[in-house]
Amino acid sequence: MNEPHVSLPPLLEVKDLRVSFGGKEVVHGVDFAIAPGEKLALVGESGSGKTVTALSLVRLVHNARITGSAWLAPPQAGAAPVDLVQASERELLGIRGDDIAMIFQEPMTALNPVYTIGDQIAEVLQMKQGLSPRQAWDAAVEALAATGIPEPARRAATYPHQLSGGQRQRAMIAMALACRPRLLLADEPTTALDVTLRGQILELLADLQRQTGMAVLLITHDLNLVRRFADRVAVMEGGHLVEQGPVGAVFQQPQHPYTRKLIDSRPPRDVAEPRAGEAPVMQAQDLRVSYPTPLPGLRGWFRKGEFVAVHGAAFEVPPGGTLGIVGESGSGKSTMALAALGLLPHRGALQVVGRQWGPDSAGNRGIRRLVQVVFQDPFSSLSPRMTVEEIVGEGLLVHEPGLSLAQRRDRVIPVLEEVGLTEAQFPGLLGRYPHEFSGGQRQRLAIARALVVEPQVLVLDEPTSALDVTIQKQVLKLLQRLQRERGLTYLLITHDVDVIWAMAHQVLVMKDGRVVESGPVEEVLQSPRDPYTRTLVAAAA
Amino acid sequence: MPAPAAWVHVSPARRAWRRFRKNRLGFSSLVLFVTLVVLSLFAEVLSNDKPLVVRYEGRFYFPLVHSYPETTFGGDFLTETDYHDPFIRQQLRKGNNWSVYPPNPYGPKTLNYFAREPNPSRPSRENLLGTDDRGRDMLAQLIYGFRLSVLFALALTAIGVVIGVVTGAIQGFFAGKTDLAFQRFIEIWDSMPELYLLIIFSAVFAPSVALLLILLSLFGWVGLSQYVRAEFLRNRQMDYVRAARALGVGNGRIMWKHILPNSMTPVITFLPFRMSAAILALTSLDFLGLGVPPGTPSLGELLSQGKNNIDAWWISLSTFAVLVMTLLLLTFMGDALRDALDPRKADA
Amino acid sequence: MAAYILKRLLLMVPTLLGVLLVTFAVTQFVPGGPVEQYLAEARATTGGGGEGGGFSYRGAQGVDTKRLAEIKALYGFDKPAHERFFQMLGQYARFDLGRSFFQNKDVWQLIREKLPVSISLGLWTFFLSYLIAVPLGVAKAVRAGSRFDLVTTLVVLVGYAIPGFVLGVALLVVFGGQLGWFPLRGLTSSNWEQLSFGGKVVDYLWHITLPVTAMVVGSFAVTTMLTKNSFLEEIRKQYVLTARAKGLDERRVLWKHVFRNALMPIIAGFPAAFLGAFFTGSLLIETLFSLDGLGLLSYESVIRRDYPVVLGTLYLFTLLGLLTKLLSDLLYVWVDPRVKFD
Amino acid sequence: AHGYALWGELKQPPGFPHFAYVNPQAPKGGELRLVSNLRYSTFDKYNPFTIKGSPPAYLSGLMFDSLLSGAADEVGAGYGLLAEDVEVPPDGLSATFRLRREARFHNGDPVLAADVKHSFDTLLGPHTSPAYKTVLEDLVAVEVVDERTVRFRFKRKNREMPLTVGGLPIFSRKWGMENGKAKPFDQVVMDIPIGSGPYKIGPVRFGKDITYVRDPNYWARDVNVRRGTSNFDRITVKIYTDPTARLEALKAGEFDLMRINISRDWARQMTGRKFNSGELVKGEFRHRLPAGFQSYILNTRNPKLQDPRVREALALAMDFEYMNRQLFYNAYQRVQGLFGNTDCKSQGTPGPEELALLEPWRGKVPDAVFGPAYEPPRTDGTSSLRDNLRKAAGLLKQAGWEVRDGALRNAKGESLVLEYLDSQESGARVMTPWMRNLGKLGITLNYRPVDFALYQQRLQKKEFEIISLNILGTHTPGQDYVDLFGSKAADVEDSGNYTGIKSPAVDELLRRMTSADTRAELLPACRALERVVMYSHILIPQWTAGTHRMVYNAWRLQPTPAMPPYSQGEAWVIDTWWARPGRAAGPNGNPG
Ligand SMILES: Nc1ncnc2c1ncn2[C@@H]1O[C@H](COP(=O)(O)OP(=O)(O)OP(=O)(O)O)[C@@H](O)[C@H]1O
Ligand SMILES: Nc1ncnc2c1ncn2[C@@H]1O[C@H](COP(=O)(O)OP(=O)(O)OP(=O)(O)O)[C@@H](O)[C@H]1O
Ligand SMILES: [Mg+2]
Ligand SMILES: [Mg+2]
Repeated sequence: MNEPHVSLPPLLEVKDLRVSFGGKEVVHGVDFAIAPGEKLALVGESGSGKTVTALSLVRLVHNARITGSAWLAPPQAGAAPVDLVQASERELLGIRGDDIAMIFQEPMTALNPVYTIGDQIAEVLQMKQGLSPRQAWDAAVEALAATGIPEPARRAATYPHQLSGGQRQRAMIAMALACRPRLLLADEPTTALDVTLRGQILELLADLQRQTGMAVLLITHDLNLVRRFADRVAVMEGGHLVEQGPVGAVFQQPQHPYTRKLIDSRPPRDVAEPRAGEAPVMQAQDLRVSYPTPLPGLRGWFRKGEFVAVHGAAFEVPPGGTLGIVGESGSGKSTMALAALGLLPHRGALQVVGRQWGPDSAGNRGIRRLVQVVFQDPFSSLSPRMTVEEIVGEGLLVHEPGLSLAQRRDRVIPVLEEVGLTEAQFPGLLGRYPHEFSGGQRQRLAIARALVVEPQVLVLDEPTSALDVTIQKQVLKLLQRLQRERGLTYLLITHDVDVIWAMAHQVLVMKDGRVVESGPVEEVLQSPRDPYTRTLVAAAA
Repeated sequence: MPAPAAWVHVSPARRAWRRFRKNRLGFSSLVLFVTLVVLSLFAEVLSNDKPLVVRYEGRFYFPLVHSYPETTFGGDFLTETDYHDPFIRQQLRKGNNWSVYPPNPYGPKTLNYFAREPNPSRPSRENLLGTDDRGRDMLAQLIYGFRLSVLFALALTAIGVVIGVVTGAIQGFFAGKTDLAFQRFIEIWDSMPELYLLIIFSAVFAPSVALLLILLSLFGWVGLSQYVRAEFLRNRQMDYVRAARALGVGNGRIMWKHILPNSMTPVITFLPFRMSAAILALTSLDFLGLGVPPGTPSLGELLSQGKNNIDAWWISLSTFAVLVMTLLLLTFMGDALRDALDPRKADA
Repeated sequence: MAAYILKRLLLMVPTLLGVLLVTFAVTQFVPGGPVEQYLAEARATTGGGGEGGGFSYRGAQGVDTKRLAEIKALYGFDKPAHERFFQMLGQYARFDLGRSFFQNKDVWQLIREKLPVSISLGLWTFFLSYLIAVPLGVAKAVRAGSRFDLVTTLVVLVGYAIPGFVLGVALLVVFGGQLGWFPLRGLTSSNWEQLSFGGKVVDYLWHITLPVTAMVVGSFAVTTMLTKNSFLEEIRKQYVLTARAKGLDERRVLWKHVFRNALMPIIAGFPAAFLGAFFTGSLLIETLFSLDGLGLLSYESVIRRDYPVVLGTLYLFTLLGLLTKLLSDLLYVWVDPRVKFD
Repeated sequence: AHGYALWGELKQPPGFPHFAYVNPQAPKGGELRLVSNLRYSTFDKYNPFTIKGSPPAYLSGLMFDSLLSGAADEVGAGYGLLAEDVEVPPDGLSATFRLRREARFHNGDPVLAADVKHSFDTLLGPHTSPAYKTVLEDLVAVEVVDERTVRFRFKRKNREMPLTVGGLPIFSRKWGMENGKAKPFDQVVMDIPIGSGPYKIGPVRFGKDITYVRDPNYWARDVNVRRGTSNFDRITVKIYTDPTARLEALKAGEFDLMRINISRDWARQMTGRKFNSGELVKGEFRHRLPAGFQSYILNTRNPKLQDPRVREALALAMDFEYMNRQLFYNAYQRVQGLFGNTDCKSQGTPGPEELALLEPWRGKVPDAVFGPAYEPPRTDGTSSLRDNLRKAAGLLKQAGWEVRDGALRNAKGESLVLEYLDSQESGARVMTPWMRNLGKLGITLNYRPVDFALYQQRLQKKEFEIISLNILGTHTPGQDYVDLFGSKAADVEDSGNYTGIKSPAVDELLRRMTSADTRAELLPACRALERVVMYSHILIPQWTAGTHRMVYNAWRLQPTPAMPPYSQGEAWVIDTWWARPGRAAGPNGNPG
């Protein structure tokens, strides 16, 4: 099944890689090989072990037992290959960053919160390429620019928490690429990026590849991406590599049922009509949200600058309706969502369920229950020292304090099941901590946490970005069903036009903090007026 | 796939406990510490100047439970018998009389009135660890001193930690004006002339352990509160806090469930140190007449005796050993606790 | 930021006022003020017969009321309390700290005189303890659970558990008295003036070795353990993986990436440690090695009810304390940009 | 006369060559290294007389001369030093001193009557310790009769006044003058004192060491009272703030002389190389200084302590022999009464003169006073602690106290709980055995240490039950005893009557004591007083050391053969010992 595709000796050859956590094996013997300059896509179900596989190649999984072998070809012909599984920490030091770079799945938690991203990128350049601090900084700014971040010089001087999800992701990419590795392990590198940027990043990778012959192991859910980018594809399910082959072949004749399921899945549009005539559940007029930014020099001591992330946005969501928000990365979508949740100070009128968000959050307890949210970066939004049961059950504890422990559990378990997390799959699910999950699983936890309190309005910031198509389909179906049954209202932020298509009634397109276009989904997607929308739709097709 | 039921009902606390158990050093420290404390709670049986059982002229007596006047055993006084008095000993040895003494036949206040050497006297068969400078048995002093000191320290630490954590949490969490005001209050509070306050108190009240506990608690929380505040200042900006807010979780619960567990590092680190500081604090006020009531055995008092009698190595050495052991046990327990609270430590 | 700093600076005025007011009020209630203290000192004698004798009595030396009034006037106690308080505030506003009741000096001068000792002890203790404790803590965190970790914990805790004065006495007796390797008192030898510069340095270091050792040994346990635990807390976070994935060597990962994140608790202890080291000094070590520093000054002034010194030093140290605290708060922001005070 | 004696008889004739206890041929030279014995850690001024600040140790003794000089082998006598002649008229209302022509201050100026008057005016002025005003209570005026004659006038006849004024330091008017103007005395701080004494201030390391250097041209070097004294060229005083460090320094050979006050140190600490080699020597010198009466004071103002039988029972429970053996290394003797080591001490049964004083009070004073002299209970020899306690229980029973429910109770059921007040925690050690023994009687004695200032306050207000007091003795008891035992003092706050005794008999005996004109009148009154006071059981005598315990460097110091009986120990060494030649440089040049 895995006959070498290229005749070159493989850059990396993985044999019978097994990874287990505390005696429980999650990767059950994986074999694959990557040739120099090859682009291998690793796709598969959420939680199938993709991230763990990639991480174990650089031996960066905590508390895991890794067996098997992963031979990395030496940089110069003639030298001995290294087994990454057995290599000493010292050997690995030379390999990480130099030979193998990694783009982490969740950029927020993966970036050091106390250094500017410029620093973090420049550091690599200084270390690995011996640049002077100045040069390194300039190169870092350039690297950021290459990823399509606007105003890279300013952004380089900001801290990770001051960036949008997509920007962080691109910072991560810039950092990984900065040292020109021979092999790039890219774990969902584009989940937070819109289609155009995706193209740009892929372009960037391809460029590098041409220049340096870099090989890429691309982990993704995005089959479009796979199609457009990868040479070969490997499919994982439940810790096994179930299928492997050239992209064309696999896509045309999927062998394994899971692969088939994967390729067939496309979220169906199944939307109930919103209850017309009723007062909108959420309504914004002339919404303006800004962040304070430091001003350079002495001035910064006395005044703060202001970065306006959302200018004069207006929208209305009727009960039972879904407002899809699309837009460029960094255009202010998440900001707007946070403002809509009353978590950021804003100006302009914003009404939720007929009530104005007050300035103090304590008085808003009542609304809180009605409006729930799934954050863009699920990992950082889950308390690291709380178990699944506590995390998901907390909303109940707060809003329905009368429930007993058992009753709460009875509510929590079904919701988890609905998002595809079952005790059967994950022994001890309720007692697990967030870091013991895969990216997609964490995202589902966040969704479950929001759903369990049965809100009226749900703000979903990229709720399916880390989910493979099958799970995505399951989750979207759930959301659609809930909307139909309970008349839930959604504010859905996504880069995925398919998702918009499947879910939204109305669409709002944002660019640079402004709403550039809005209207019913058919209208906007079928006859886009704004050039940005047009590229978006074109790219998605 | 059948769900292994064992897993389902493991609460986080149980899991933490399991992790704690896994730390062998920490767990055995806990076992040892608890054993020592429990043993010291039964100090009266282990080390006492009263016999456990006396058989005198055909009758049984239990001096530990009952107090018998000396006249019971043919003595002169109506006050409780001094079972170390040579006359009484003679009485109890006469004829068929017998008596069983505890393993260490000295109480906390028993003077070895008939020691052969001036006090402090060196270790001997009679006094295994020697006597202190008043002629009391060192071993008894250590047993009773450990009990008092550790219980006192536990109480003081608990109070200090609670106040420190609560105040620190409030300042760090609310930041802004609350923090500004509270910090100023702390600054004023902390610069209060503690010694003078204590002197004033000592003029009004007679020394007692409870009073000492209150007085020391008044100021004992400030340091910890600063640490907790710092941690809260940082952690309140975390995304999971924002998420909890969005969920409608109240401030109290956010502080308690979300931030506090992630801000425990200084608290846990300081626990053992605060304990041992509390043990020492027991005597630091003696010169004001505010220490424990004089004559109450405490490790702190033994330490200061050790300083005043450097040539009597058996005082400082044995006290010091007990102190170090306590501190070590506490630290190892603290380490294990830290590990137990860290979910990223593997547990199975 | 400037606004915040300015606010904090302005708030120092009411804080200082509060501190002074509270302290002043407390001193009004303390039994045995300076007058009584003075009388008692005039009456009591040293030496005398034997132990346990209480204080000595040397015939009637009662003081009649007229003389009492004179003495009161001498200490300024003839005026009502509020008048004295405002007079004091007026002085302090001009940074005039007043004169000691019992010594022929003003408070500034006293502090200035004691500063060399306090700075010597404080500086070395402070730096040594941090320079040893932090790297040790990091090393322990990296090797958590290893034999190294265990042994160092043991050593550090033993050091901590020995009370400074007991250790001081032991050092003094063994290395000062028995072996005679180190001097028993003071900061410098009596022939200090004649020494060459190098000689002075050596002489100085020779003198402070024992007291500084006595102070340092117990001082790094807390910082070490704090550093260790704080590192352990951070070391398992994801960004550390990223740093490792970047191929940074362990030193850089620890000292650059983890260190700054783990710094918060260490900084939180800074103001207290700093003030403690430099300005509070250590009474027992100072006494033991006959070093005339601020520790001794504060203690003696408290015990002798030398209120101008008590309040003057308090005023000064509170002011410094407020500044260091502000500094450490600003450090929080510098270390972790997410920290906000509003 | 060439001197003044309290009772009129001087031991030394006029023109005596030198005191018997000095070596007039003692070589001069060498250094004596001492350790400061003061309570505070530094010195910050050279003026020993003002209120503020602390002067260096030994300063006033070494730098100032007084009109008269005491003799260490004689009590109540002073021989002319600055004064060559002293006259006291029979009415005792004045004393006239004629100054020696050769007397010179350190600056070379002659010592004149005006300087003497200046000194006294200054000491009585507003800037000095109130203690001077207290001792000079009876001084009315100081008159300059002529350039070298000065007369002191007294309020009333007071035998001690000539000795008192003769003993105070005399300094130059020029001390503290600035540009010809005198500064207020409290600002005379760092000005080097201008005295006329044998030593001047030499090198000083401020707050650490001070060295006094001998004035080779000392004007009185050949005057009889000074001959053979002040033999060291330099006297260095070092300051060590910690007792442990001080001991270690001693063992390391940092000092040539140190007095040891604590019996444990004396018994256990005086070991080490230098002791083995014989360089350092422990010297115990028996003196004849009055023992004083260090005692537990029972405050009879307290109802619980009003019954003398109860008080006696308390005394019976104190086991001095045990304490001396177990706590004091047998370093002490029991205090027997008020006047130990003096002629005032009562012995045996009262003599006729005493009986004459006591008889009128029969029935109003304890009957025991007519029997043998008071002796505190003992536990060695014939009686044991058990016997004493049995006796005490009997006394308590007579007084209406019996053991019930484990405690000693009176008819009302109140238990006997007493409190011992102290200002230092270390006292608990000494109290423990007594507390234990009292416990056997059913009496609870609580030990209550308080802050020193608070202690003073409670003492002043007499709010205590039992305290410990070290009352220094004297060979010439007088007015002080009125303050200690007089009825009037009992009601005065801040008086010395801590026991609260109010007895007409005692008052009368005190009156006899203070108005005695001859020793023959004084002694019986003192002895009778001692009997009455001791048998009233208001004091429980403690202990006293009959010796000066000093460690000295035998390689560097040469002692004089015998210590004069009334010497204060260190003063004897400083005044009359001399440096041993040859070894004086010493093997230990340790800088400190
Ligand atoms: N620290 C851990 N402890 C225990 N189990 C873990 C741990 N980390 C991951 N797992 C489990 O290992 C499995 C594989 O996780 P991995 O992160 O590789 O999934 P993934 O394929 O990357 O999924 P996703 O697409 O959702 O990111 C998951 O079932 C997850 O629950
Ligand atoms: N705390 C902050 N301080 C300053 N600027 C910020 C902060 N948070 C976000 N921004 C900026 O605000 C802009 C909008 O960010 P936002 O997170 O809303 O983007 P987004 O539309 O959600 O993008 P993405 O699709 O990448 O998540 C971005 O340019 C970002 O750099
Ligand atoms: Mg993953
Ligand atoms: Mg976003």
